[in-house]
Amino acid sequence: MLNLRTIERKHGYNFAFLDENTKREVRRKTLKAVAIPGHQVPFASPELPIARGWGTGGLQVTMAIIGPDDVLKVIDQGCDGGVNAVNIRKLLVKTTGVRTTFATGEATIVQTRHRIPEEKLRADQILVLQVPIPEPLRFVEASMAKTREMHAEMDYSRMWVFLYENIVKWGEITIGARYPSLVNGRYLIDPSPIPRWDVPKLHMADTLFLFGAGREKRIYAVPPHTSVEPLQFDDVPFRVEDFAGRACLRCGATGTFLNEIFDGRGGKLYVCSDSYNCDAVKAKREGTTDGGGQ
Amino acid sequence: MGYVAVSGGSEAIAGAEELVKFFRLRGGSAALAVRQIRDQQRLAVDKVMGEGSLYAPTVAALALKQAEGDSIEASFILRAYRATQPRRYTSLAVDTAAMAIVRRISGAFQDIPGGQVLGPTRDYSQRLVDFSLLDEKEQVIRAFLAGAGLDAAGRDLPDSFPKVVALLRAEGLLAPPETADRGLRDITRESLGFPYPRSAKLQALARGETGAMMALAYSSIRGYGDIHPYLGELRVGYVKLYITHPALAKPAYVGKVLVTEAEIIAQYAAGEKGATPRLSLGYGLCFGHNELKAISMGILDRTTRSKAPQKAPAEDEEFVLYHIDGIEASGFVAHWKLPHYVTFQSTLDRLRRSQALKEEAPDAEPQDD
Amino acid sequence: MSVLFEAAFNRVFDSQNLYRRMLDAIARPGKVVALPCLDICPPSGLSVYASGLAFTLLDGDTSFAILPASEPWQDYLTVNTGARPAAPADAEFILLAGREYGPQITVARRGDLLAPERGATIFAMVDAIDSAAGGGLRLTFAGPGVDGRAAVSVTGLNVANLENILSLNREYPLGVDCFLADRQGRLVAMPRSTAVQWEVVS
Amino acid sequence: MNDLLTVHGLCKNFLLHRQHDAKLLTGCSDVSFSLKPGEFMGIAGPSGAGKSTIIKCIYRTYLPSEGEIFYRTKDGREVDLAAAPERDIISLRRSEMSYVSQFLKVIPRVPAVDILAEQLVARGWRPDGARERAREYLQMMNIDPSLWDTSPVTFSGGEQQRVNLARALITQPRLLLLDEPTASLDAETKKIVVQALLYLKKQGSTMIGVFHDSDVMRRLVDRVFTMTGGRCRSITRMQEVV
Amino acid sequence: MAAANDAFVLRVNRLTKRFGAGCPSCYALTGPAGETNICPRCGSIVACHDVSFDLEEGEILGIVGESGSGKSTLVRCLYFDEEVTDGEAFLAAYGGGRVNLFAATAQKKRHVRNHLMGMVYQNPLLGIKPHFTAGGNVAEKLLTADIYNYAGIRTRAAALLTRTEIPRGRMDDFPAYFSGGMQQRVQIAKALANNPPLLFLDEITIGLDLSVQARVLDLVKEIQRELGIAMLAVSHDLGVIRMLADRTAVMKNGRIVELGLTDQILEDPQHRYTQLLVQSML
Repeated sequence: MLNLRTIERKHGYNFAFLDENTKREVRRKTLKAVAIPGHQVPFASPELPIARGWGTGGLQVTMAIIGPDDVLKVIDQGCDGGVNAVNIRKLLVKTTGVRTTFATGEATIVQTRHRIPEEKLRADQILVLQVPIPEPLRFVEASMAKTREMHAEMDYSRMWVFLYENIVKWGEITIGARYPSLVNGRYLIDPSPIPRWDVPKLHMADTLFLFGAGREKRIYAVPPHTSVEPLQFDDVPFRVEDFAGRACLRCGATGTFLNEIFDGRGGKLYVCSDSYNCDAVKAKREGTTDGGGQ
Repeated sequence: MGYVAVSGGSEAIAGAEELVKFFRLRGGSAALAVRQIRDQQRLAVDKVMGEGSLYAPTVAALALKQAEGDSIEASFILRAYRATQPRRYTSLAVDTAAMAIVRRISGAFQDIPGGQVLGPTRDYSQRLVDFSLLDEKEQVIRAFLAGAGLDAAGRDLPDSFPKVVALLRAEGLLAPPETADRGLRDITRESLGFPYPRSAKLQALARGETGAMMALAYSSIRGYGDIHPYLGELRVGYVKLYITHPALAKPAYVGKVLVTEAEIIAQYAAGEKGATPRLSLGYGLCFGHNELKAISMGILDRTTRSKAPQKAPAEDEEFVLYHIDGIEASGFVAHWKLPHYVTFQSTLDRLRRSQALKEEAPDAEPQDD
Repeated sequence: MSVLFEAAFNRVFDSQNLYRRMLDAIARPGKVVALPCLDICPPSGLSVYASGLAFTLLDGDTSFAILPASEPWQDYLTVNTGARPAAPADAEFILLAGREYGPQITVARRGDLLAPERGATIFAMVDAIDSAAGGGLRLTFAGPGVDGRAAVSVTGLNVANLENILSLNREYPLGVDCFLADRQGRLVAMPRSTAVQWEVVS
Repeated sequence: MNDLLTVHGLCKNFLLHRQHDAKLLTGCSDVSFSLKPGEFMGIAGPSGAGKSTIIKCIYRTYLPSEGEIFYRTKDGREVDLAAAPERDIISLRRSEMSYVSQFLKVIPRVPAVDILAEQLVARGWRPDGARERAREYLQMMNIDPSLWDTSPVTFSGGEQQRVNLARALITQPRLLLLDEPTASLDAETKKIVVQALLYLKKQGSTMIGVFHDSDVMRRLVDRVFTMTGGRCRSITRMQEVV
Repeated sequence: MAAANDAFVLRVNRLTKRFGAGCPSCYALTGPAGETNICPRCGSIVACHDVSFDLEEGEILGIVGESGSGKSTLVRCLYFDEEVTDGEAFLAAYGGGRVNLFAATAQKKRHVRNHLMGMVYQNPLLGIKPHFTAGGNVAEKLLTADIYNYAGIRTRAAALLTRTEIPRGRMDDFPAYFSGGMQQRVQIAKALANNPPLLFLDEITIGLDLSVQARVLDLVKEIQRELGIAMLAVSHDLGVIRMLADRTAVMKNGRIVELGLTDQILEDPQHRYTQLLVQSML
């Protein structure tokens, strides 16, 4: 139902780009995703003016939930200034006019690719993750029809054997990001390709996490206060990335996820992946005020 | 260190957009008129309409101009535009037997009732570079248009041609059309599981990328699969579109569109045990004049109904439908251009640990009994 | 038949506002969420807030049923959402007058293991919802979205209806997801993932 | 009643289904006898007289058509072998009743020592002890030690038959049914077999045997049951036969 | 028919499996009497009908019959690979033997299958995954039975593979490169991994060399003796049944026509069809 009253004449599109029918479809499916934590709900994913695989799923979810009073933060790889983050932010601002921020604490909606901010998120915030491959079982089974059956029967043994054989071959589970995790003791999810570092942040959080995969047409969710357990053996525990003994070159922080950069002289530098957090820590250390707003 | 810059993304993007424009125009020639593209690059326009899944020749031509001739990019622009358009009506099923024929051939029979109509085709022309096109004089064009070749364009063709497949059906050689699934599912409005309903499968194929579909169809007819097709009939022409008039509740004519239709006759239908052996039909229909796509679609429609226990790629419906969409495929292939340093960091962390473990104990076998 | 088309309901912004509150509610079962005031006039007996929930999620691609059946309510929702009326066993959405015993709720869609999301969504109209202890039904929730336990008091919900809904949810992940909306605009969600204990408080 | 086994009115008919009709064959009819604990009875008669039929009916390889076969178990119960549930038969076969024919039926490739040992393992023995006892029996049966760890399928007929007997004897059955166990054995082997059976008899086992060889029979049995055409003709003390 | 016995491991009552819509005459018009399992009226296939039996601890029950007799369908129904049309099955180890397995939900059936049953298919590749290592295959069965200790899984997999004569050095190789007999032994090791009280064997020696057949059969007997696992062994080969089974049921056109001691079935077959079967064997 196109409502002519709500079209922004300037660009000819509805509020938040999607037409209301499409939004309702995404909304209905998102509610089901929250009601069945970790279950991938198929939805009719519309085309967007952003390429499939470049964050369309996250955008569709954000467009379906966002309102004029929201404060939006968009990050890619933890960084507010990354080209893809900028592009997505521009599209959302153009079609909604909402206020945006770099400051994690100010945002009501955070759309992100590959990271969860270091700062603990609150109950009044929603984190929307862009998901390229929603299917954790893709490691062991390519067909979506078959993986759907495996989820139906909670048949995750092949994933487990994959991990077992990883250890046999490499002495360690080799999955870096998108570590398969069991939600609410029932559904295995791909927590989008966040690093292992961020997986514990999903567990029993205060925040609602929504996952959108546009190209693969799936939405799933981790509600607040919901268990998210990375698959692990009793005697080979899940481990996050090891940054022991390293600190951020810019802000000096330890205990954050670091990017490794070749310095061009054969050495390596380490910089925080979460750019806002890095700025905030640096500002605090230097005694200047935090310049979060945009 | 491009990605590390915390802000500046905006400027970089704006600069990149500027450069795109510059590269398009820097040659100094006159800007292309959209009408020129629509008229003279008609096959490119048709391809973009088909893959972009919207019959809008002018917008498609504009998209081609904007995309500098990159047909996947242009299809993407058209598809994204389509996604914002309201859907007010659903057309009634078109009757391709009543198609206003531009071209019509059959590979299965030497002659067919109504005759073979060659129409505009390069099939039998040598692919030599035509240097005369380097400089086409306007008066020559005008003289050509005023003179020969025009009267042949369908003036004395009948209004409708009998369908080859109808003849085969009448003789009982071809399986009757499936009646089980007559519902119309809109794959852009509804998420479906496999196997797809037929209408949804045909929609997905009709939106598919020509090259991808051709490759899969080729793999099947070359030997990865057990379909041995014949081209029952290929038609290019205009079909009339009707909708149900909302007030009068009867069909109302809304316009005509150019389509290409291919009917692929394949070996015996995998029917019930004991049923009469019959040929089966694969169906292809796409916007505009795109013969490769229509034929590929017809072949894939048939291959994906294969009941073979060991399925070749082109016979696996999920495999075919998930991989022929040009917009989805190009998006994901291209997304590797996006920064992935966080996940790569995570991968490196695992790799280093595995290397360290190997160094500590090269032949370690965790827990032997 | 003349049914009012609610022109004052803003299909873009009112829907978005209502939706975010529904999302908040279902993400936190047991949390009492306040719904915004709506400028609509549903037919007698049909609550403004339950209608708002329906306006937010229903459209021509969906189907709904009303329990117990009510023609004026059905016409009102059809005209304002475009959704198709359907039998309770087929409907994606069920509007339940919580006080009235609606035994047909037992046939509601629960989805199947391949597609549990096909389970119905129920909008239950109740008289009052309160996070503080009060009369009526005392519901205690646990499970995803709930930090430990959460309790709400509900009046105007027939115990048999509650039992039937809980019985639909006996075999997770199959089941229905329920929104309870009272006459003052308070909303509580009870998705299938929630473990519910209840007692009648006099 | 102190009898270990009482056969009463045993009949066995075979109904052979053919293309359009069925043919009734008589195996034995109206057979009655009884056996005291420790007794060894031979069954004599021309070939085709139904000697094996009786033994197979007792073992329930044949389903008796009429009559009763009362057997008193170790724990004093009386079981009608003609009618007992199959599970009871299986359990008796495992614990106290054995049958030896002239054919050795074993899974190929299983070594002789294991074929014997598994009988004991099935009765709850530990594998080590069972193999030790198996070797003793192979020794007693005069099987060359170099053969113990190979499969009897490759053995000569005489060796196979000795393994076959050893397999039955090692369990020290209370009731042993012998169906021509010495057929086609050479004199030397027969002697070994006879000694082994006498040894078992001394241990208190009760036995019924069909022997085509009257010399062997004479050295073993206490009584002879003579059959012609499926019917009992006489029961005689062995001494009288001699 | 076996007498009622309360010490059963598995009890099957009146199992029926029909493929097709069915009609009121399906059961009357099919079966050994009509020599068909296809209903002449509606074309439905009555794969199994009115099949009942008990299986005791440590017992091997043979099911013999030609192809199309319904014996494999029976096993597939009991392992939940197929949905039954009618009938009940009880497992002593599940719900005290009082809960009809067929009425359980898909999730419960899966649990029963993972924790209380093992299956060895005729085609080893149905039971094992050639792209998992031999050890990984055994691990899979342990993992589905909720055993999540890596070292423990390793140890148990090594022990089971040794038990089934897979050399220790091949534990981390892919069965895709193993011989048929070796694949079959990996499958048996996998089926045994969770110590199931009940094991199904579906034509496990078909397509194997005679000498390999013998090893597999011996392995099965040994496992039965040592672990006391009850087994249901389906085969069209009377020789295999003779070696393995204590009791044997003969199936024809979806019905059990005769059930008795294996040697009695072989030497004194009662039913016309069994006589034919035995004659054609000898």
